[in-house]
Amino acid sequence: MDLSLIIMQLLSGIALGAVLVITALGLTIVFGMLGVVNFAHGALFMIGAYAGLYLASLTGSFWWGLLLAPILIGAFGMLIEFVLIRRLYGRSIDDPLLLTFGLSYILVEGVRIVFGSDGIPFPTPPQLIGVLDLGIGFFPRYRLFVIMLVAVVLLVLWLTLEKTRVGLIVRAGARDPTIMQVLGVDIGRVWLAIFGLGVGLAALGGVLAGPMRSVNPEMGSLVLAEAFVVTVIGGLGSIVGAVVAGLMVGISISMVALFAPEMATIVMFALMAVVLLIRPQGLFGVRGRTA
Amino acid sequence: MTGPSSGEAVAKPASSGLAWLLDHRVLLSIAVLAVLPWLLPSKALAVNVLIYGVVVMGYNLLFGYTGLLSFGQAAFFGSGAYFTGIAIGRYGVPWFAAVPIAVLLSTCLAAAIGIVSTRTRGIYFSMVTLALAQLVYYVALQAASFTGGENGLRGFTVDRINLFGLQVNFLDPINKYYVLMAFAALAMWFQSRILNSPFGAVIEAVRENEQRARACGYDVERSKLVVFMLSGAISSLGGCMLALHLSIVPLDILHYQTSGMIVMMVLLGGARSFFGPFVGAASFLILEDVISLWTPHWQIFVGAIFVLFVLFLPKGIWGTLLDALDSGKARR
Amino acid sequence: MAETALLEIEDLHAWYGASHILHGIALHVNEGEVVALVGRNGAGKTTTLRAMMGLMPKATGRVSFAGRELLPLRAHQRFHLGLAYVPEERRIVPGLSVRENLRLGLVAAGSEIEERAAIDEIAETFPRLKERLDQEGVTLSGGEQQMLAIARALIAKPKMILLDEPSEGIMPVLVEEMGVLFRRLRDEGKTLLLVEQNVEWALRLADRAVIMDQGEVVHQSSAAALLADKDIQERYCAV
Amino acid sequence: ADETIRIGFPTPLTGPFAAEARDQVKCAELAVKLVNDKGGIAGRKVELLVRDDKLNAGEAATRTLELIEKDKVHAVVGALSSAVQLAVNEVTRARGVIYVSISQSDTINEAKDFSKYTFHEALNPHMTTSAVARQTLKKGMKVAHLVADYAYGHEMLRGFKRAQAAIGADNVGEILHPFGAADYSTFMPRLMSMRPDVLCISNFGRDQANAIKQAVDFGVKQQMKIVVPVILHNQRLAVGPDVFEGVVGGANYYWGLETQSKSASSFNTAFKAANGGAIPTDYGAYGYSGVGSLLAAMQAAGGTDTDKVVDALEKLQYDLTKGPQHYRKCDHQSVQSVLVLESKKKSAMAGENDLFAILANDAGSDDMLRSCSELGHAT
Amino acid sequence: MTGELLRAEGIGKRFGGFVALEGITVSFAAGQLTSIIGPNGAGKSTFFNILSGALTPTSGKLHFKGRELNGLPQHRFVHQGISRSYQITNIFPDLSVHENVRVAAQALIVSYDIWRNRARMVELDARADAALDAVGLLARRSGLAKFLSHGQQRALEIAVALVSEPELLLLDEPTAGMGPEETKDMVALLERLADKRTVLLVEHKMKMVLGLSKRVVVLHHGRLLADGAPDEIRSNPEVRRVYLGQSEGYG
Ligand SMILES: Nc1ncnc2c1ncn2[C@@H]1O[C@H](COP(=O)(O)OP(=O)(O)OP(=O)(O)O)[C@@H](O)[C@H]1O
Ligand SMILES: Nc1ncnc2c1ncn2[C@@H]1O[C@H](COP(=O)(O)OP(=O)(O)OP(=O)(O)O)[C@@H](O)[C@H]1O
Ligand SMILES: [Mg+2]
Ligand SMILES: [Mg+2]
Repeated sequence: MDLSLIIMQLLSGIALGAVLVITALGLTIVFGMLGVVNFAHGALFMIGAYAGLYLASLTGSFWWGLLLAPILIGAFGMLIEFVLIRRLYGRSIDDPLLLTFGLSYILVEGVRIVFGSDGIPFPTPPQLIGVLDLGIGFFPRYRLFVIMLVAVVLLVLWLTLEKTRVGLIVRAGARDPTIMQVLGVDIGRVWLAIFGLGVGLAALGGVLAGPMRSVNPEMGSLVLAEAFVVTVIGGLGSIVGAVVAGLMVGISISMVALFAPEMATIVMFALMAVVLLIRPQGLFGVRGRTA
Repeated sequence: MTGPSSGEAVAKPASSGLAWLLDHRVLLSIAVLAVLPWLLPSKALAVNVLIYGVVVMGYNLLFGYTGLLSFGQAAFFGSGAYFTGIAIGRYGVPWFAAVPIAVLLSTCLAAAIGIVSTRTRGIYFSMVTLALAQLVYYVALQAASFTGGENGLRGFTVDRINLFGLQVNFLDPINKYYVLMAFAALAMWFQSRILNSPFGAVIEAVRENEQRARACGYDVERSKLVVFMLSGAISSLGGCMLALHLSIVPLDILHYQTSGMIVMMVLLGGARSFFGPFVGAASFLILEDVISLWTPHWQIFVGAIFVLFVLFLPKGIWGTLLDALDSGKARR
Repeated sequence: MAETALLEIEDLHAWYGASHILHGIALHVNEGEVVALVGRNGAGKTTTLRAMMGLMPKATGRVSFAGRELLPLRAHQRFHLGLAYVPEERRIVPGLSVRENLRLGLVAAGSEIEERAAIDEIAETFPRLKERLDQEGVTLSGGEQQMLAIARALIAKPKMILLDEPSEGIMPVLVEEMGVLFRRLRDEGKTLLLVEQNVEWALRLADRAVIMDQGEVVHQSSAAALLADKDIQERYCAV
Repeated sequence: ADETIRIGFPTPLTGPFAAEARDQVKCAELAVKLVNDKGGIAGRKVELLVRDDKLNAGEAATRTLELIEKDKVHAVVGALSSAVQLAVNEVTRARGVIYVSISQSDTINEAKDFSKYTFHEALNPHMTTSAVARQTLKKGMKVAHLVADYAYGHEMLRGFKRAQAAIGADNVGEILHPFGAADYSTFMPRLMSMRPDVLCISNFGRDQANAIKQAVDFGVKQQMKIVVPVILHNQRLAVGPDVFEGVVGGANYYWGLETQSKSASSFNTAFKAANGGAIPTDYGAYGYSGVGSLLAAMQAAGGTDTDKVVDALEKLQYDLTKGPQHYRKCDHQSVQSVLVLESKKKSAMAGENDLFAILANDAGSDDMLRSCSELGHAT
Repeated sequence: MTGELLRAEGIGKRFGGFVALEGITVSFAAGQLTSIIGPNGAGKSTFFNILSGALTPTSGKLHFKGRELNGLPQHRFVHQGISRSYQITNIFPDLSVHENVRVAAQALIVSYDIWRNRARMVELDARADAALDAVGLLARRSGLAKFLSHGQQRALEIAVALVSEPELLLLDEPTAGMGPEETKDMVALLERLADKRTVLLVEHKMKMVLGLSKRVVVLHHGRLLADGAPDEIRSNPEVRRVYLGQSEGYG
């Protein structure tokens, strides 16, 4: 087993991790800031892929799909928040979880009705077809693009949430909406924005994953489990945690694939079990804030 | 789930009709179950109501009464079924011995998962149970020589059983139903015992306020672990029933979607109500049965009903019904 | 009354679910006045404040503040009219530092107030907080949390402040200082509605007093008169 | 009696194989209709009772129980996945009900799961891999495997390795991937570093589509040929012609066979007539031949008497879609031809249904199968 | 004076770099009411948290009835005979007022028994009602705890601590949030309690503290500032400066 193989493997792990990070991020933001565990996240990821595909074929360009699908589905997410989730704040934390669980059934079946239950091909954008010779091996251009795009999105997101007043409102609003209202914040708008952002990120993940996998109604359910594992390892609500854990999971899967490939799925769960045994609140989670 | 449960926990002196009903909840529940096969469209469905009723009831102990939202109950449902099947098929254990063995082993599994998961709180608990249960799923998938892997466990058909010297044809749906009902009755009696016991009070205290429970002198971690094991034990009994009923153990039984279904059923019936799990299991299964005959898109209806329940009937069918009966009377 | 009433409540009713808590409250607070609202536990004092802030699930009647009708407004809009509230349960936001909790008092006020300067200023008033700016808010001692809650309400310089038992858990020297602070605020033209169980202290501070019982106003008069009333003394002040 | 003949048909109407299932239902209904049009069986009408098994073995077992206990069906045909088929088999076997399975599996033929009442109409992994290997492998070629880590994948791998050994091709490595994985990128660097001439991807459904797609993304096709044991009509549709171009795999049926086979052409014609001109798919054809062979046996037995029908099935010679077939006596496996197909380049496609080129249509014979004794049957 | 009940030896507690308590050595005799006062943030609640096992001290030892308590988990403290009320209300919101107290009473008797019928344990009902009566909440016994007003919840908090009949009762600002009348009742209750058991009381209401206690301990910046009879404390200039101020405390 030579070094170049290990480096290539590492790179595939990072690309895998990048998609995980972007989806887990949406989940963690919505949880951290609204206290909502969004079980429909996977379904929205899937819908994002369909929307991306549909918009790309409508406009004739993948790039429009990439840009518009997250916005459109994000807006749809706001609608979900406004019509359904909003009624549940202040009830037990389980309620939104259960509601979105039911919602995911509706969304998946809805897509089956509209687009059929078969997979649909999602062509790679022509500019990114093929592989790039890295000297030590070939790597798909598209995956390199995904890595870079995710890095940019992360940076922007982090700057807004940690460095601005908006970020403070958002973090506090999650924990105590009542006091935020008393302090003059229209918390409803904050909720809308956060949920929209989370869902938009899910959709972005979906569009990005589209050209790597075939698009089908079930593609979200697997992603959901992975995203959960990543968020839990990273610490629910922690953005840095999601990033670190996403890459960690991607790379471990990839490295395990080298030695015991059939264990690739289990390794994720095993990693989680180990992390939680050592730190029950996740790597970057804050103790006692879990419910 | 949320809000007070009215009149479900400790029965007060039988001053009202409702209180009388609650005092005799086990007997009444059994009476309802006894006529069930004659009310439902098929016997197989009735048996499923029994099985899922027991599984969900066990889960209700954890989720409804203790407030621990686990997404891993499928692990115990499945382990009960697998252990029963393996004991009978591989080791030739007679069925009546296989069931307690399976429950015992499943309780051990629950202890193992519980030790890790009850250390965590809130949503972490949900996620950890989900992940650990998935781990069980993958282990079952990999250990194909024991479990049959993806193909499921087979080869342990119980077709005749000896009931106190009486040879009974277990393939006959009615016989099967009443034999399995005895198990369900046992589970109900056990659950009722737990709820009425001093430990039932501890469970409530832990649900309401862990820190306070600790300051009152309860070992919260240990109590949660015990509940987790009791809940796993009851749910695993449902698994044993499934194995006896179907003569196969499908791998999907361990999948997290089974856990999801269990959660749905408890919600539909009414968390933290005694008979709710059976109502939930019955309504879910009937609904699925009826709608899936009518349209292949049954999931959209199941999803919608689920959403509507969370929004408007968070106490489920049975819980809401009990509330309606109880309204006007002083809450306990 | 010579002055104009800044806050005027008429026939205020409020409910928690089916239980009817307030039965037609009527009271007013004039601009620049300190009014003490006192009464037994469970009398409905907190409920009155919550109704004013828009935190009750159901409230009817008329509440006008600076000429605006409050009840149709949502809670955050009431803040923007210049109404601040210190809740009895303090509501320090978990996961945020003391400094961040203070910043929360400013987030909605827009950019008019310079954050750093405002925090410095308030930290002068509450030196205890100044030492602990970077600690997580909820790990403060009970009294410190109370100060933080008050500081957070004051930082955006509201017109009127609703205080729910501000002296609870505060040590005697500081209660005195708080009294001085409140008087200073009044002198600066702020209006205070003070719910208190430390009745004697509240009456010394206040211009007027309102007594509530079982969701109704049972007595209103000048604070001095109340303080002089033997019967009232007997019932509300002695320990 | 002139009671209708009821045939239970569990199939996954919901879930990832819903499209295949719907094709199966259409084809099964076609088979029933053709018989009813000719007056039924011994004057009795035939009725197909379709039930959604949700691709879940437990659900399938329950539905089958209902079909037997409540609907009193005379026989059961169907199931698409191996696990579901085995579950149905377990229920029918215990109750002595005839079951014609149309799911690919090696297990159901083995003595352990065998039942006198069970017939296997579908291909099995052993047959498909040997046919595909014969077409694609040559002596001295280097072969690598990417295999789904569960029974189906293991069976395919076993078949390939056996064929490979017979041909004299070299095995350079095998990678087991988790069943149902969404990402295969992590296996690619290692596969490429093995430098094989042929890559056999042994998995099913979405796994096949995703694995091929990602292999192509990594430039695998420039270095090696991709071969699959069963090339799936719907997965080819799901990822498009460019990805599948040049991939070779086995199949039970392809509509293009009509130019070579009379029965294929008449099956196509009947299907098109009943379904607005649509073509039948590979999995659809199983529905037709499964129900068709059962009805033919019932015809021969003159009714639904279980033992007589079993007897008739064992003796039956049928040709419904692609040439002569019969059930082997010892394990009830249908002896049939295997098609080897190659996915066409986009530019070479004559129409949207013109997906594959037929490389071979090996006539069925007993020696394509594992021997009866190998399967554990007394001979 | 009866024998020593509790002895703290060099107790210290740090939170990260912050020293909340340092070198607290103090002992309490059985059957006495002692008040612990001190400025906000002095470390009183932290000290209570250590005495009740909710926090483990960073240094020092606790001896209770001659036994060392270090290392015991929190729930064992109650079984040793130490019970506490919280400064910030901490009850079971969705249980009835009665059950709040009843479940606390049960803790000392049985936890894991699943064979007995809890409804038959009538002695618990009697004890719970007695405790509720003592704090004046008997009339609201069957309502849910969360429907009580703030002051009423404070009273419930005390009933919950009281019902386990501890040898050592730790009360952290029991009358905070209570009205004058309720406070009067509470003082009467405390007087009765002090006859029977050892009580440690944290309070800021000085009249009450000085009137009730036999002994007052003053904490300041995590250290012991003074310890003595109420009169000594009242006239201690240091205590006046950091804590009492001019008014000598309201309340
Ligand atoms: N969430 C609630 N649901 C139902 N009833 C409530 C709720 N909160 C308070 N109450 C009831 O409303 C009445 C008034 O409560 P409120 O909190 O306004 O009293 P208060 O005067 O502030 O008392 P305190 O001095 O104890 O804080 C009380 O009888 C209380 O039991
Ligand atoms: N978890 C923690 N992390 C950091 N500092 C803490 C933590 N808990 C308490 N403190 C600090 O320790 C000091 C002592 O707190 P404690 O609650 O014991 O005070 P107290 O004497 O009870 O005050 P009060 O009269 O206001 O209730 C306070 O300054 C507080 O901020
Ligand atoms: Mg109040
Ligand atoms: Mg304190």
